[in-house]
Amino acid sequence: MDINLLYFARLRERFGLAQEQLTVPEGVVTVAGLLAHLAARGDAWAEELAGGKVFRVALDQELVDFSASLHQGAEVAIFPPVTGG
Amino acid sequence: MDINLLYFARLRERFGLAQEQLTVPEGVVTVAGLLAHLAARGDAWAEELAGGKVFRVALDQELVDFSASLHQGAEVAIFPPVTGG
Amino acid sequence: MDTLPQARITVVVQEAGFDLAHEMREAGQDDRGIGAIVSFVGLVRDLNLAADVVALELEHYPGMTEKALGRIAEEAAVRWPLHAVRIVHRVGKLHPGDPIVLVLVASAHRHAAFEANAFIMDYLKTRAPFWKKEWTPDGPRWVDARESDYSAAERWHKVVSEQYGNTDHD
Amino acid sequence: MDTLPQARITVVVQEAGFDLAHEMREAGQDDRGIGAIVSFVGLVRDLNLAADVVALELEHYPGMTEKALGRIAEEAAVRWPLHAVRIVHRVGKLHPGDPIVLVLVASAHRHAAFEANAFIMDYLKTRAPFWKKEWTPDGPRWVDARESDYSAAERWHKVVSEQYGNTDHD
Repeated sequence: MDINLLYFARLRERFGLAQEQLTVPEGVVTVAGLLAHLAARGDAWAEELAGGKVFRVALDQELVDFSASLHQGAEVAIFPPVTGG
Repeated sequence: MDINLLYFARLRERFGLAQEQLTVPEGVVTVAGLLAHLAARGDAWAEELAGGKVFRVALDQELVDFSASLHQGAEVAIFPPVTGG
Repeated sequence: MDTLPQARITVVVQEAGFDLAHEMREAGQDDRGIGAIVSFVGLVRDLNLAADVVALELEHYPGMTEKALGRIAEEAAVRWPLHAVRIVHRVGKLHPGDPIVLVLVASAHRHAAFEANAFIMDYLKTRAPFWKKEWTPDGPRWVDARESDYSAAERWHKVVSEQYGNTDHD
Repeated sequence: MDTLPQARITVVVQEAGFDLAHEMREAGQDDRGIGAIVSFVGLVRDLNLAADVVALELEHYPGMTEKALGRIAEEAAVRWPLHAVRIVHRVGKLHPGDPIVLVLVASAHRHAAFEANAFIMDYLKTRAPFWKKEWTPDGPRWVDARESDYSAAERWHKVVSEQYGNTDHD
């Protein structure tokens, strides 16, 4: 399953990455699974995504909780709590 | 005791009068007393001020209830419920 | 809570229209502590008017009007942490679509600005001496006051703002 | 309740400033059923900023932002009888005193316009993907989200508007 990953704001800077195409490994079917997979990269990825820090996930441009299911071609964005307005 | 009476909107038209100087008779000391005195003029005065119709009174440009005391030189305005904004 | 300057209060009753952009600039003038400006513009609408109404005429009680509006604005500035309040109310002849009233409230906090503005409008509707007359081809008739406006003003006796102290607007 | 036209919803994200008078005209355009227009303007304020902050920079998630704002506006138009909603949110570099966001709500009823505008701002603060970064002479730092903004949005789950149905604004 291939997905398009986007990072914003502080997370974009921490990861040094605004966007990546990712082929999700067999067995990763939810946002939670994807986050665990990314955290396994270590360093900033582990700190930000598995270190008790608060962040949000949008799937196909909708905020979702981590139990949401991924699908082929999904756009998944990970970002800090928003501070607009 | 002399007071300055003002009438606005529908009441001004009903009474055919925007303003009058009035020497209040002995014994009339409150707004309620003044209203009874004016209602005794009959016709529109009785209908509007003693006929169960709703109106407001301002004393020296402050809304008051009918128990308020008059004083020499008071400005007393009688008008319908307001409809601004 | 922030240290507040005295709220700057301006009240105007006029026949002319008003310039919202100008009023916004005046409210924000050199005050970098303002995070939120809420404006209310009331318009003459024709839904409630009978089909034959061609104009609305507003009469007021000169002197008392300015005093009543100023007092309502001051009361709002006591209840909420406001930087500026501007009220412009028109009188004279108006037509459907015309603006009648502008209430503009500036605060550091958005909930304070929203609540104070709604408070001012509710009190203006019940305590400021304005009267509307509808003009029709058959002649004029006075608009009756609405009971709902009085209950809207009443509710402020009970309202406690729980938010404005800690929901700043940057 | 009046028969309502579909609310006219406009959402814009832009670097440029906005013209409030123009937005008001667009909201009121040929719609004589509108009695109340409430506008919210959020400004960059310096009270909450450290003394060394010289500018604010806003980043957003193009595509999702417009979708999220549009959905919030639609949700408001379901909850309250609205004629028009216009949202303009700026991105890029801003300075103290600069306007960041405009939310404009037009309705027949003043309480509907006030409440819907406050609702939109509360949801915008928690659900629209914008992020603020403060620039200082030592470099930039990201602004943290406020818990109070989340509780402000939460309260709308409980709020029931008791007024808008019968407190028209003429």
